[in-house]
Amino acid sequence: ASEEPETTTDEATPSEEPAGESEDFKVSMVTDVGGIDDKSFNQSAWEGLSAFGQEKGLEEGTDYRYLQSATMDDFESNLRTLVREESDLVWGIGFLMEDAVRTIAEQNEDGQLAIVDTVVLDAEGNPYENIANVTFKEHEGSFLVGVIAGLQTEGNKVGFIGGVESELIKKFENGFKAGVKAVNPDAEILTQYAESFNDATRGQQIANNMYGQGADIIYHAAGGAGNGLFTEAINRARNGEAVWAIGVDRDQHEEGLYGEESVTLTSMVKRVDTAVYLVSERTMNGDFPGGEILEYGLEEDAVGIAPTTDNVTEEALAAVEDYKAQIQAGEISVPQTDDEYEEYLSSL
Amino acid sequence: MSYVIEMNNIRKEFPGIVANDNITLQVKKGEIHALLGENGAGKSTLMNVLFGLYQPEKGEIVVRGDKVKITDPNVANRLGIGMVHQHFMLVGKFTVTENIILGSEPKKFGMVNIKKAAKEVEAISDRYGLKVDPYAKIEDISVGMQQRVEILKTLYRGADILIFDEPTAVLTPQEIQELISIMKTLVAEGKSIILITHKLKEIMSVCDRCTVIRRGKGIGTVDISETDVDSLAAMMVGREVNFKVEKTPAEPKEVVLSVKDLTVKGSRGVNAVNNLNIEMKAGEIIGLAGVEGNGQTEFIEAITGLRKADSGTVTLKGQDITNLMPRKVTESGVGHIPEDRHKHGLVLDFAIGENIVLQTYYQQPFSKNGILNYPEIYKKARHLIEDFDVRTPSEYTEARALSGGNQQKAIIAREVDRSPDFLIAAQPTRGLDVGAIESIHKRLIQERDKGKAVLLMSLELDEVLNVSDRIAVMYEGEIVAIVDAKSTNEQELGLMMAGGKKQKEGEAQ
Amino acid sequence: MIEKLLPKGRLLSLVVPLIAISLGGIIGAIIMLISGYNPILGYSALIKGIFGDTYYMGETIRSMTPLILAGLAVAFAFRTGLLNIGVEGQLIIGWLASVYVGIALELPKVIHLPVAILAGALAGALWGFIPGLLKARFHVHEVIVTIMMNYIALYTANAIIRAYLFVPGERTDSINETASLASPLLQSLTDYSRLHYGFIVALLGCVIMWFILWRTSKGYELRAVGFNQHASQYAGMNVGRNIVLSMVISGGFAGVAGAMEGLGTYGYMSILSGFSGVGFDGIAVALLGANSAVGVALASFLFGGLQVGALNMQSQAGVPTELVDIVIALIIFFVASSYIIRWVINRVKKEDV
Amino acid sequence: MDIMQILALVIPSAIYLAAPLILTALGGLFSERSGVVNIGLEGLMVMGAFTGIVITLTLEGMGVGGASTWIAMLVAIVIGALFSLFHAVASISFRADQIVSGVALNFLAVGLCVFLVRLFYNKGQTDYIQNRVYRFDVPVLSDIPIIGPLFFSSAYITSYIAILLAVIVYFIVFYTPFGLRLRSVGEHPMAADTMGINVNKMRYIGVMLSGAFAGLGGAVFAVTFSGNFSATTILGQGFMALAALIFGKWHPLGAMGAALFFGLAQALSITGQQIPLLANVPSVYLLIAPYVLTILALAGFVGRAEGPKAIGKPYVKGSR
Ligand SMILES: Nc1ncnc2c1ncn2[C@@H]1O[C@H](COP(=O)(O)OP(=O)(O)OP(=O)(O)O)[C@@H](O)[C@H]1O
Ligand SMILES: Nc1ncnc2c1ncn2[C@@H]1O[C@H](COP(=O)(O)OP(=O)(O)OP(=O)(O)O)[C@@H](O)[C@H]1O
Ligand SMILES: [Mg+2]
Ligand SMILES: [Mg+2]
Repeated sequence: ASEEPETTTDEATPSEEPAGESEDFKVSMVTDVGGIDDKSFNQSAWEGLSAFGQEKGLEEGTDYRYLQSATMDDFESNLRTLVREESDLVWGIGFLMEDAVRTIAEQNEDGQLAIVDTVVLDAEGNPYENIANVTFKEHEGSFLVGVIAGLQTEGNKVGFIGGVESELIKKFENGFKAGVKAVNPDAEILTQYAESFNDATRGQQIANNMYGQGADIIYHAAGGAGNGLFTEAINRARNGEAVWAIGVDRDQHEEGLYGEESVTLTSMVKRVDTAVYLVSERTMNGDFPGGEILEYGLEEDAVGIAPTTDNVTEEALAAVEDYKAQIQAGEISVPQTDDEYEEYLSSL
Repeated sequence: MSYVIEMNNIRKEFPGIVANDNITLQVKKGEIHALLGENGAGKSTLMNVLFGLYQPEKGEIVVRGDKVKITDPNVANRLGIGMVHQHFMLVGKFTVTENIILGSEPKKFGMVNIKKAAKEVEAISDRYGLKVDPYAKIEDISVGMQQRVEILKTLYRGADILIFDEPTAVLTPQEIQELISIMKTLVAEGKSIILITHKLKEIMSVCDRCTVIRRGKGIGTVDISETDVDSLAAMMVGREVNFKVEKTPAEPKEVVLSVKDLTVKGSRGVNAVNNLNIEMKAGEIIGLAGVEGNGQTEFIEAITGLRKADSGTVTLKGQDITNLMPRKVTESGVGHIPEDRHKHGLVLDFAIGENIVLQTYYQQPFSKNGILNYPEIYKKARHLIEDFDVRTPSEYTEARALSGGNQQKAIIAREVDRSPDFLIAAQPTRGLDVGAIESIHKRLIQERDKGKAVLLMSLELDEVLNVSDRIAVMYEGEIVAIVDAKSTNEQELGLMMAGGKKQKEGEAQ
Repeated sequence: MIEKLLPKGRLLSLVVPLIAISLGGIIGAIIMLISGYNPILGYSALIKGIFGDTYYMGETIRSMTPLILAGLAVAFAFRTGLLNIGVEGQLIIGWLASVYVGIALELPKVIHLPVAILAGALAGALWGFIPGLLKARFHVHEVIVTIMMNYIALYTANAIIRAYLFVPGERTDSINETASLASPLLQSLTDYSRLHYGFIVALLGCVIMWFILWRTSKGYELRAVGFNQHASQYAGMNVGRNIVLSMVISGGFAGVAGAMEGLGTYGYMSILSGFSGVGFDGIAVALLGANSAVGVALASFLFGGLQVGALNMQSQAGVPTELVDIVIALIIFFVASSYIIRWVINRVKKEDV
Repeated sequence: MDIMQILALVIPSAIYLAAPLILTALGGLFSERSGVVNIGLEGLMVMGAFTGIVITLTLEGMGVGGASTWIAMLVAIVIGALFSLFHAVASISFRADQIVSGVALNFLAVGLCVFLVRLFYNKGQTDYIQNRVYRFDVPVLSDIPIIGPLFFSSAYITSYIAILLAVIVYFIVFYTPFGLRLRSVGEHPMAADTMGINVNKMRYIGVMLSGAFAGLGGAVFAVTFSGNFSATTILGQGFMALAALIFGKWHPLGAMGAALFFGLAQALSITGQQIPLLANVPSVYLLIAPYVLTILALAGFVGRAEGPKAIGKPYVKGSR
């Protein structure tokens, strides 16, 4: 079976690499406990890896594959299994894998690892030569959906629901708030964390409170707890209330569907797939970005708004394009932390 | 054939034991038929077979001339067989009526028609003079009352063959008299009764015939009119039994325990013991007589630290032990054979050996620096098992697996062995056969003769009269009389227990 | 041969669990077959993932470590008639406390490490003390209180980490080397598994539990209270105090389980977005091990082994790890139903005769 | 926010949060009243949630539309009852320790459901259902001042069903022959046996009813709140239901009250973070408040809870 894809592989390989190497190329990933169908970054990463594999004519299960972690305990074992199978590139998906990736990288200096959403540093604060660090400018994407929210809110009140508070989720929050304020300085922004990425009822109750207080658009970065946001928004929309939800990570149009319509205003997509694809391709071409800290943002189309834009006004779409250009041009520096946000506010 | 019940050649095995080995029992219509045998002889087992709780390995059952298979209690009920079990089969949280109608409830719109049921219960209870409150909760009524509920259960179902398994073991003399008259009414109506009891006098007074079994085997059936107590006992045990308790007159010495103005609240918040005063001396057995529920239990619990005394003092050999923790009470020299051996007396899941050190496990030589010394514990156990003739496969056997009589012997061994100055024996022979009773009485007297004070609480007037030196009668939380055991009799005691004579008379010394 | 040995009961109590395990495995195989996986491939991968090489064995033992202690915690309380569903919370608090001591103190290893473990034990004990006290004092059912205490532990630990111990990566700093159970030696012996010295602590835990229960007079009391509170009170034991003590010791074991994670496997504590699950597995481990020290150790091996092996089964045979959960459930089912297995064995024996 | 606004947020959400807990606790009540401990409520809810979602998705695929969720809930009742046989057979017929078999059931439920999701959909969690149970304002009643907005507005019909069922269960358990027999079996099985009641049959019924109710509880949770099924859809709700059952002293209305109390406490803790007065209170205090409140309530006024007497012990004919 291993000979079969040989020809296609050769054709598909754009580079001048010797055929032998690409044929042997193995890439794999370890998912977080969510698994490859978490409708979030694990799924997206696997989509990227699958697309890469298929395009390069690799065989699923042998040349490109994933291992799922049942608990946090499994990260290290899984990473290790893959490194020991001589995978040419092993992905750890999610910042929770930071320590596991570090350990494995230290134990296997020949191994090539990549991690998503965080930067792995050694004791001296330097990156490891055998780890590629892939991060995203979620704040930039969040800024854009903030712009939409700021423009489309009718009551001048919007909300943000976070999962469990962390540096990463703060990027979503502050980017979003900055976007809202950029277009609508008077808008009030409610924020609350669900203290869970799973509990839909908490998400729903928070959304209920926010909508109840007059917020009409809520953005979430809360994983499964965010399901509750859509539940609440649909309930209210069906009763004739004009409320919206903004999805995260991928196009969450589906979650918002009720009948023919969707309460999903738009979503902030984070193209983990793109990043995974790009880095895998570089590695296959012999250009493993070990020791680098890659930041994917608007530039690479790795963050942005979802393709489904049915519910977004023309005006808002235009504004999004405008701000996108400004950010890319460096005219706006989108805040990531609370402090940066304060600074940003005072600069407005 | 005038037999209503014939159990022919019944065999019932339990793992490792043949409980019923080819037993035959024939009961005539309208008679009271006694079933007699030592503890563990197989009486309850035989009756459970008749009632459909157990399936026999062999043998046939004929009811009113028809051969039947009694596969479960429902079948028994349909055949008109009702059973009052040795251990009551009552749900404590249910009312009298609920217990009676359980399983065949009158309905109205799919709901239990409790009103109608209660009326019926009242009607039956009036008819047989049972006097129960249909709405009372089982856990709130006396044991005697509970037994009437058991009887009502069978009558409600229209039973005309009634099995009574040791019904009198837990009753007061008055209640026994009432039960006997109830049984006579039932028989007069044409019902038949099988009565299991260890009390030979009862058999002599109410039964028509008696079947005796020993170690699972049928010994024979005799007409009561043609036999007497001694030959019944001999038939049952296989040897002569000495009923007269052998003892010398007491030689009371110094006061060991003195109780002054003791007042104790019962579980329901009212005073169960009221200003009680008593003194007990070394070298005597004081019998505590009284109708159940007159504060005897609370009195004993207060002495032993299991219940808080509200006022008054308890002094043991000059030391105030009022409201001490149970451990301190024990350590100051009180032994206690508890009324309920399964609840208080034993940890049934522990080995007999472990139960033997239930109060002393933390002391030398059983423990040293908090570490148990098992060899010592089991050595002690072996010693006591032999000394007190506890029949158990070994000292490692779980207490649960012993018969009631042997469990009781183990408890007595434990309490007596600690050599307490003051020994409380609460209902020490309840439910035991004559052989076991004999040996327990001997032990109590031995303790007295060693110069200990013994408090014997019993509902059994016979026992109180035979074993005690003085008898204290308790009524409504007070000691209403203290009499010399030799100079009183059952009638007089019964009267005092019913509150008949308030003034203290016949006080010894 | 078996005929001769069976009546002795000892062999039977060994044979029954083996039959139960086999039955669980067989049904698991049938499920694999039905759903299109190759059971032989699956199980050989599973077994290789447990015993396959030193690395896997190291991982199995590592994953057993907290399971044993969590199992001991549940079993200990059970012996006194208490159902401690709060092992999870006690573990979290123990984890936090041990990591805190590991970070905050600077001591020589011989002192620091025991102190850190002890801190975990004390914190877990405190978490067990509360439901114990409420049970003894107010007769509040320990099941509810321990469930509630789990959530309180989770949120409190997260808040404390955020407020006082936070470093980037959503976690605390790493503990000082002097408080670490990690062992380069063990790691190198097991081909870089995360095996740490915690397994010694866990085995010691088994011995301690056995010793307390069966060799001390306090253990005698605890067991007596577990079986019959009335008789214990009659015998002069303080029932309430024993209930509290039992929960405290139980919580202590759970806290040490947390310390094993904090000082051994991880070396820090993360902000938890949910329960670790070890505490709940502990319930199964304890009951599977019949609440005895040896039983808990064996059950942990079964549990830990299967969970570690499941990863290999996934990666080599493609069988989802959930299958192992199913097999574990079935094994527990059959072990618990050993009455019926014994019954069948007796039947078979009778027919042979 | 003024007080009315807060109440209007908190009380309706307390009521709707309580629904799955009430249903599941009622299930636990049937089982435990018959003498069988049911720590497997969690697993039964998982099964219910799984069934609710999978059936809804399937029916939607067949074009059934709005009725899908309701049919799915009915199917979840049946599947829950069937699945509970695992616990029943082990603990009643095979005399397994009831806690052990409940724990086994929890493991089995999560493992099996996720395994089946993988088998059916080739992924670890399902898609979202399109038809859910939605909130509505009860006609007429919701217009009553004060009471209307609090108790009859933005309510789920499932909440009213749950409350109604609690009342019905109360009548069944305390006023019907079935209830009397069920309780007798949990209190004193041997007594029940001598009265011709088939103890094991009653216990099977009790456990299967617990499966039915917990299955419904899980399904209600899934089709109202989460909208899809994954391994983390049911996380501890079954244990909370068990707590509600004990808190409510094994009484249907007590369990309902306890579930409502939990709902209220959680709603307050979440809403509390939006109340300006409490804005400066560290959020952890509000997060743990529901659990601390429960413990205080138990210690303060509820106190001793005694379960059915014979609970936890398999019934063996003739043993004592
Ligand atoms: N459930 C049981 N399991 C095993 N053996 C039993 C069981 N019940 C009774 N036996 C055995 O059957 C024998 C007869 O017991 P049974 O209860 O019928 O005695 P009994 O004559 O009623 O005694 P008692 O006078 O104390 O009531 C016992 O010795 C015991 O060995
Ligand atoms: N559950 C049991 N398992 C094993 N043996 C039992 C069991 N129950 C009773 N036995 C056996 O039954 C015998 C007699 O028991 P039984 O309880 O009838 O004695 P007893 O003296 O009548 O007690 P009690 O006074 O409590 O009625 C004992 O020898 C004991 O070995
Ligand atoms: Mg007996
Ligand atoms: Mg008997």
